[in-house]
Amino acid sequence: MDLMKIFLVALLVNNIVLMRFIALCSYIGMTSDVGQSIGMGTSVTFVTVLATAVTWPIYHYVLTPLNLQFLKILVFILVIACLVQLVEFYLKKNIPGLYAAMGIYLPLITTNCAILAVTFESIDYNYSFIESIVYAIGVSLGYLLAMVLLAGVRDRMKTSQVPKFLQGAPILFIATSLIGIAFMGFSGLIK
Amino acid sequence: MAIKTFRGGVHPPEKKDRSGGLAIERWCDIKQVVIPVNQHFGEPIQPLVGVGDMVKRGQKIADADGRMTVPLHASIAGVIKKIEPRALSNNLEGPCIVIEAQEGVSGDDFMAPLDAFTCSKDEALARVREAGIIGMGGAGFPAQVKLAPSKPISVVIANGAECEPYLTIDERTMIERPEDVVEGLAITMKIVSAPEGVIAVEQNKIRAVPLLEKAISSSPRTRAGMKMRVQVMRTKYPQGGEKMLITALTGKEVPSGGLPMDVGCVVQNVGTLCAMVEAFRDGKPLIERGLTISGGACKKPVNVIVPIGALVSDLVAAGATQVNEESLRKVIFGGPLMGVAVPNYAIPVQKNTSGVLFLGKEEVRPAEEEPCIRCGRCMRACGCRLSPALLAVAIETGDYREAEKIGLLDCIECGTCAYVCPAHRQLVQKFRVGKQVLRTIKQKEKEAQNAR
Amino acid sequence: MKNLWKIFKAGLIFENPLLVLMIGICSSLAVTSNVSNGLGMGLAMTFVLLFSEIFISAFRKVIPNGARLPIFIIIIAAFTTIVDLVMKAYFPALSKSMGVFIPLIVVNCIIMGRVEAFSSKQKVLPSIFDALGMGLGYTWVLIVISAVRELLGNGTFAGIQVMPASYTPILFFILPPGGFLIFGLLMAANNGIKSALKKREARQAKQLPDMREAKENA
Amino acid sequence: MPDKPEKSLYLSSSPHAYSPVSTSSLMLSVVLALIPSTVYGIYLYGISALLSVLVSIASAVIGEYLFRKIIKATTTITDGSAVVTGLLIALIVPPKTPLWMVALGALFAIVVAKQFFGGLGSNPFNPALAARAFLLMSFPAAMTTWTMPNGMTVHADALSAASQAADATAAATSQIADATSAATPLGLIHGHYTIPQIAQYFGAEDTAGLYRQLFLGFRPGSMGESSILLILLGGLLLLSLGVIQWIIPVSVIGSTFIFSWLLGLDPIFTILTGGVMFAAFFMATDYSTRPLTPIGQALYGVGIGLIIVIIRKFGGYPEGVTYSILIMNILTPYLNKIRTKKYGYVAPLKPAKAAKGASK
Amino acid sequence: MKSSVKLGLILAIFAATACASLAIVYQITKPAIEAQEGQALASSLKELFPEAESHEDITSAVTSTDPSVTIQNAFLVKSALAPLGVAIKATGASYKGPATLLVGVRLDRSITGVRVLDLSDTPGLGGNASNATYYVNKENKITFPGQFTGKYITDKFEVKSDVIPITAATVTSKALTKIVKTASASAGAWLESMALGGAAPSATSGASVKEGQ
Ligand SMILES: Cc1cc2nc3c(=O)[nH]c(=O)nc-3n(C[C@H](O)[C@H](O)[C@H](O)COP(=O)(O)O)c2cc1C
Ligand SMILES: Cc1cc2nc3c(=O)[nH]c(=O)nc-3n(C[C@H](O)[C@H](O)[C@H](O)COP(=O)(O)O)c2cc1C
Ligand SMILES: Cc1cc2nc3c(=O)[nH]c(=O)nc-3n(C[C@H](O)[C@H](O)[C@H](O)COP(=O)(O)O)c2cc1C
Ligand SMILES: Cc1cc2nc3c(=O)[nH]c(=O)nc-3n(C[C@H](O)[C@H](O)[C@H](O)CO)c2cc1C
Ligand code: SF4
Ligand code: SF4
Ligand code: SF4
Ligand code: SF4
Ligand code: FES
Repeated sequence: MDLMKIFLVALLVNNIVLMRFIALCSYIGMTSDVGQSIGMGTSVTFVTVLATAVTWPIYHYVLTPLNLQFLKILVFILVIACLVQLVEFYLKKNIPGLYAAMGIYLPLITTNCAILAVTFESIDYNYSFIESIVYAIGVSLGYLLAMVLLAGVRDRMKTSQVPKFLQGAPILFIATSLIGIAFMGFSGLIK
Repeated sequence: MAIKTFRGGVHPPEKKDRSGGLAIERWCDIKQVVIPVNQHFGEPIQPLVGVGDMVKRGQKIADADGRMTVPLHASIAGVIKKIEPRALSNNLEGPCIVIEAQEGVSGDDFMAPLDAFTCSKDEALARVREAGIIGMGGAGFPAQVKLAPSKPISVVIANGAECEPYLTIDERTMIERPEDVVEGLAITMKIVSAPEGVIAVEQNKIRAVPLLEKAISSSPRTRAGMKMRVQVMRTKYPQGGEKMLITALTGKEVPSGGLPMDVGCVVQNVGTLCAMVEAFRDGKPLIERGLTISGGACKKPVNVIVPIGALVSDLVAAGATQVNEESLRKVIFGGPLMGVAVPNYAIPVQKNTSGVLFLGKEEVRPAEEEPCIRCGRCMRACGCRLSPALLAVAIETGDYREAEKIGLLDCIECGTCAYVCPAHRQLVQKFRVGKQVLRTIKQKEKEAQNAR
Repeated sequence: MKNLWKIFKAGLIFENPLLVLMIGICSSLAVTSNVSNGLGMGLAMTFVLLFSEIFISAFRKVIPNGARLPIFIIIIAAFTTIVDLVMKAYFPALSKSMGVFIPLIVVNCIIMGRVEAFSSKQKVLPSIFDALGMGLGYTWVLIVISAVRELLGNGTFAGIQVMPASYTPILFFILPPGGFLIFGLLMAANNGIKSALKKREARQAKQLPDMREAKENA
Repeated sequence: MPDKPEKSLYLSSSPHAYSPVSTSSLMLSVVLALIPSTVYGIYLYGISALLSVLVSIASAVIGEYLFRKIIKATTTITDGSAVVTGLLIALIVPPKTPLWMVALGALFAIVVAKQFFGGLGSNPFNPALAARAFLLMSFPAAMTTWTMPNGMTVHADALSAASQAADATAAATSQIADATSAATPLGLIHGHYTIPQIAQYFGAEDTAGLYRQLFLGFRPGSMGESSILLILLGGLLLLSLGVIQWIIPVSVIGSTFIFSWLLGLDPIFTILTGGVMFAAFFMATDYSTRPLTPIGQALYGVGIGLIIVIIRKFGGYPEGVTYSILIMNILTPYLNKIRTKKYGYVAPLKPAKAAKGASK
Repeated sequence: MKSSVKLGLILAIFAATACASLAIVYQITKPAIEAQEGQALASSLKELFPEAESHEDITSAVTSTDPSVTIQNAFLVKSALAPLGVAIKATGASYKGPATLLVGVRLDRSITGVRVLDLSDTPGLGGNASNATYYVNKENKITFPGQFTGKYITDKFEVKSDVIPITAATVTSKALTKIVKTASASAGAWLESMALGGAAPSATSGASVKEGQ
C-alpha cells in the first residue's frame, strides 16, 4: 500500500509537470501531436526507470562507502548520458522496431530534467531500491500523462480563435494552468 | 401499418398547403424553349441538329454513344434558332438548343408503343434510353443504367416521399395519376425482375394512400401476381434520400461507397415512373415534366406541367404564375434545402427540376456564421450518422485523412446539418468544397501510385 | 565595446531565454512562489552559466570535438555542485526551500544551449557578457514572476507585508496553476511588446529612406 | 423598381432555410430552466443572494464585453452565454460568498477560461467550474463557509450525542451551530457522522425524512443545489426542449449511484448532495466542454461519476463534482474520437484484399 | 584508434580535474554545512528549552509508539546542571506529504512546545500550521502548534475536543496532532524507562508554562 501511495502521489498529486514545473520544455515542445507526445513520454518513462535502477546502487554502494556523495550530480548526469547512448545503440541493433518509435526522442532525453530529478529525489527521500523504482515509474508515467493530456487540449484548440497576443506558447501555459486546476482535485486523495 | 423512418433528420415547416390542393395544370403553349443539351448525370452528348432546322415535338435533337448517356428530344415543334451556351439552373453555362415555335411547324414524332411485359429486357432498356429518361427526383441519373443492375434486386421503391418543403408535384402526381405510378412501378419491377414493389409516401401525403392502394388492387399487374404495396413514412427531411428510404424500408444500409443495388434495391421517383409509362404506352419521350412553383414571393403557386426547356421567366410572363417582385429576394431551382439559388429566373426548366421557389424577404435571412458552440444538433440530425461539427473542424484544419474517416464522401449533401445549426455554420457548404478537394487529393495519390 | 553591450542586451529582452527562446523554463517556475527564491535561483543560475561559459570558452581550443558534450557536462556539473555546496553551507534556508531545483541547474537547457551556441565558438570576454546577459535576463523574469505571485498570493514582497492588512491573499497565485498563468501572461506581454517594437522599427526603416531622400533633395 | 430585379437576388449555397433555434435562444432556455432554482435560492438566503446573482452576471457580461473590445473582436454578449456562466457561478458558490470574490470568479471564468481560448465554443474547460475551483483554491475558508437558510434551525445536540466526551463536543458544536455558519450534509458525512445523526441534526425523523428534505431542498448549501425537485424541473425543461440530451445526466447520476453503492457509501444520499444533480443537468452538459459523440458522452458521464465517488470516499475534502467535471474536460478531445459508425460503414479491406483490389 | 585514446585521455583529465576541485570545495564547505545543521538544531532546542546548554543524542533508544509516525532524532536536553527533558523530531503523513515536527517534553511530562520543521500542505489551509500569524484562538493569539504548549502527554490529543483545528483543514490538524501525540508519548515512554522525572504531573508547573507563553 505504501508503494501504491508513492506511485499515486508521484503520478497525480505531485505530477511532475503540472504541479512541479519540471520537464516543461519538452512538455511544451513535444505535444503538438498526440503520437509525438506518446513517443516522447514512453521514451522518458523507459529511460527514467532504467536510470534510477542504475544510479541508486551507484550512490549507495559506490559513492557512499567512498564518501564521495558530493560527486552525485556529476556522476549521475554522466551515467544517464552514457545510458542513453547505450540504449540507443542497443535498440538500433537489436530491436529496430522500438528504435524506429523511440529513436528520434532519445538524443533529446539526455538532459531531460525529469530523469535527473527522479534519480536525485530517490536519494533525497531515502527511498529503498524498490520504492525508488516505483517512484520513477510514477513520476514518468505522470509525465507521459501530462504530455498526452496537453496534446489532446492542443488538438482541441486547433480551430480556436485564440487572441493574437496569446497565440503560441502563452496559451499553452494558460491551458496548463487550467489542467493544473483540475489536477488540484487529486490533491486530497492521498493522506 | 407501422409508419417507418430513419434515425436523425429534421422537420422544417412544410409549407405544402400553398400548392398541395391545386390540381396539376398543363402549360404547354410556350413559344420558345431553351433546352440544355446535358441534363443527365454522365458523359456529354452532341446536338444532332443545326440552326435553322425544323423539328417536330419529340424528335431526337442530341445524342452520343456511351453507357452514361441519354438522348435529348425537342419539347415543342419549331425551328432551331440558336445553339449556344446559356446560364443553367446549376449556375454554370452549358450548351443549349433554342427552339422557337413557328407557324406551320407542328406535329409529334413519337415512337411506337411497346408492351413492357412482353418485350425482351434489352428492348425495354433500349426504349427507356431512347425516351431520354433520367431520374426526375434530383440527380438526373440515366434510368436505363439504373435499370440494368449487376446484382439481384429484391425490391423496387417508388419514391413518393417528397420531403422538401413547398414541393407538391409528386403528391399531385400520386393523387391524379395513381394508376400510372403503379404501372410504372410494375414496369420497373418487370425490367429488374424484382419480386416486390413499394410505394413510399410521407405521412403528410396520406390522402394519396387510398388512391394508390385502389390503383394497386385494380391493376392488371396485381391480378397477374405482382406484389406491390404502399408504405407510409414519417414526415421528416431527408426521408426522400434513397439511403434513408432503403434503411427505413428494409433495415439495410447501403454500404459506404456503394449503390442501392448492393442491398438489392432500386429507387425511382414517382415522376420518373410516370415518364416510363408514357414512353412505353404512348412512345412519348421525356419532353415535359411537372413541377411546383411556389414560395413566399410567389403570388400564384401552381403545380404545372411544362415543356422541358421552358424559361421560368416566360412562364411568369405567360401568366402561369405570378411573382411579387417587391418582396422577392431569392429564386431557387429545387427545394429550399437542396435547391440551387440562381441570379435571375430566365433559366430553363430541366428534366430534373422538381420545383422553382420565389422566396420573399421574411424567408431569406442573411445568416451570419458564428462560432460552433458544439451543441451537437448537426450530429443528431445527420441521417448518415456523420459528425458534421467534427467534419468541419477536420476540413478547416486541412486534415482530409480525418475528414474521410468521419465520412466526408458519405455525406449526401442534404443540408440537414446546416439547417439545424444554431450558429448558422455553413456546414454542408464546406463539405461540398471539401469533397472536391478530397477527390483531387485521392486522384493525385492514385496517379502517384500508378507512376511508381 | 558596443558589440559586447549588444551581446549583453540580447539576453535581457530580445533573446530572453525564458520568454523568447523558451528554454530553461522548468526549474524557473517551480521556485517562484516568493521573491527570495526567485532571486536565489536566478543568481545561482547566473553563477553556473558565467563560469561554465568562461571555462569552456577558455578551453575551447583544447576540447576535442568528439568529446565536446561530455566535457561540457562535466564542467557544468562541477559548477552546479559548487553552487549546491555553497548554498547548503551559507544559505541553508534558501537551499532547503529550493530543494532539487539547484542540482537540476545541471540540465538546464539555457546553459547547454549557450555553451553550445556561443562560448564554444567565442572568446572569453564576449562569453562573459553573453552569460551575464542571459543570466540576468533569466533572473529578472524570475523576479517579476515571483513578485507578482508573492504579492497577489501572499500579500508580501520578499517576505515583507506590502498589501494592506485588509487584503485577502488570492492563494491561487502561489499554487502551481497560478505560476503557469502568470508565466503565460508575462510571455504574452513580452510578445506584445516585441511586436510593437518590431512594428516601430519597420516604420522607422520605411521612414529612413524617405528622410534621406528629403535630405538629398534639400 | 429602381434597379434590375436580378441584382437584388441573394445567391447562396443550399440550404436556403434555417431552423429558428439560435445560440441565444438555447442560452435563454438554460437561463429559464435555472430560474426556479435561482428564485428558491433567493428565498432561502435573502437579498444578498439576489445581489450575488446580479453581481456575478454583470461581471461576466461586462468582462466579456470589455475583453472582446480590447482585443478588437466582435461583440458576443448578445449570445447570452456569459449570462449563463455568470448565473451558474452565483448558484454554485456558498450563498454568502463576498461579492468581490464572486465578481473575481466570474471574471476568471469569462476572461481566462473562456475568452483566452477564443470564446464561445472554443474553451476546453467549463468556465463556471474553473471559476469555482479557482475560488476554492484562492479562498478556501470563505468557500467552505456555508450559511443556514432563512428559517432553518438545526439540532446540534444530535451531533453531541454522537461524541462521547461532553466538553469536547461543546467546542465543536459551538463552531458548527453558531447562528450564521452551517454544516452541509456533505460536510457532515465527511466528518464521519452517520446518516441517522445527520437526519436528526436537520430535524428529520428518519433517513427517509432526510431524503425527502434533501429532495425538496431545505438544507444549507449553495443556491443552485438546494432543491433537487426544482433542478429536475429545470432539467426536464431542457430535455424536452432538446437543449440537452439524456445521455450525460443519466450516465452521471447513474454511475455516481452505482459506484457509491459499490464503494459502500449511501447511494441515495450521494446523489442528493454536493451538487451532483445540478451538475449533471446544467454543467456536465456544457456544450463546449463535453464530448459530442454519444459514446463519448456516456463514457464522460461515467468518468465523472467515478471521480466524484473516488474523491468523496478517499479525498481530503468533500469536493467532488467540480473537479471530476474539470478532469473529464481534459479527456474530452480523446472521447470525441469515439464516434458511432457512420451510415453504411464498411470495415476497411484486409491488406491482402486491398492489394488485390489495387492491382486490378 | 589513437584519436579515440586521446579523446578518452582528455575526457579523463577534465573529469579528474573536476572531481579534484569539487573535493576541495567540499572540504571547504563541509564544516560550514555541518555547523549549519548543528546550529539549526541547537537553536531550535534552545527555543524549546531556554535553559538548554547541551544535548545528547538518544535516537537509537527511543521507539515510536505508533508505526505510522517515524522518529527521526531524539535528544536528551540538559542544562548546565541536570537533564531538562526530551526533544523529538518526528515525521508523519499529512494532507499533501510528510510533515516533520520537533516536540519538546519536560521531565514532568508536559510539552514545552512544538515547532513545525517541514510541512508541504496547501498554503492558506493546512499550510497555516506553520504560519506564525495564523491563530486558532484569536483572542489569546495562540497558533496551531502553540496550543500544545503546556499539554500533558496524558491528554487526549483529539481534534475538535481538546485540540482546536485549523479552519477547513481537519486533515492537517489531525495529522499534526497525531505526530505530537506519538512523539510525546514516545518521549514519555523513554523517560519512564530511564526513570527520569516524576511520573505525576504537578498542576502548578503546567500552569506556569501556560502563563509563560
Ligand atoms: C437529401 C435527399 C433528399 C431526397 N429526397 C427525395 C425525395 O423526397 N423524393 C425523390 O424522389 N427523390 C429524392 N431524392 C433523390 C433520391 O435519393 C433518389 O435519387 C431518387 O429517388 C431516385 O429516383 P430517380 O432516379 O427517379 O430520381 C433525395 C436525395 C437526397 C440526397
Ligand atoms: C455543480 C456544483 C458542483 C459542486 N461541487 C461540489 C463538490 O464537488 N463538493 C462540494 O462539497 N460541494 C460542491 N458544491 C457546492 C456545494 O454547495 C457544497 O459542496 C456543499 O458541500 C453542499 O453540501 P450538501 O450537498 O451536502 O448540501 C457544488 C455545487 C454545485 C452546484
Ligand atoms: C485546493 C485544496 C487544498 C486543500 N488543502 C488542504 C490542506 O492542506 N489541509 C487540509 O487539511 N485540507 C485541505 N483541503 C481540504 C478541504 O479544505 C476540506 O474541506 C477539509 O479538509 C475538510 O475538513 P473540514 O472542512 O471539516 O475542516 C484542501 C482542499 C482544496 C480544495
Ligand atoms: C446546456 C448548457 C449548459 C451550459 N453549462 C455551462 C456551464 O456549466 N458553465 C458555463 O460556464 N457555461 C455554461 N453554459 C454556457 C455556455 O455554453 C458556456 O459559456 C460555454 O462554455 C462558453 O464557450 C451552458 C450552456 C448550455 C446551453
Ligand atoms: S531536455 Fe529537459 S530541459 Fe531540455 S527541453 Fe527537454 S525537458 Fe526541457
Ligand atoms: S429530391 Fe429533394 S425535394 Fe425532391 S423529394 Fe427529394 S428531397 Fe424532396
Ligand atoms: S449534409 Fe452531409 S453531413 Fe450534413 S446532414 Fe446531410 S449527410 Fe449529414
Ligand atoms: S449544429 Fe452548429 S453549433 Fe451545433 S455542433 Fe453542429 S456545427 Fe456546431
Ligand atoms: S525543462 Fe528545460 S530546464 Fe528543465
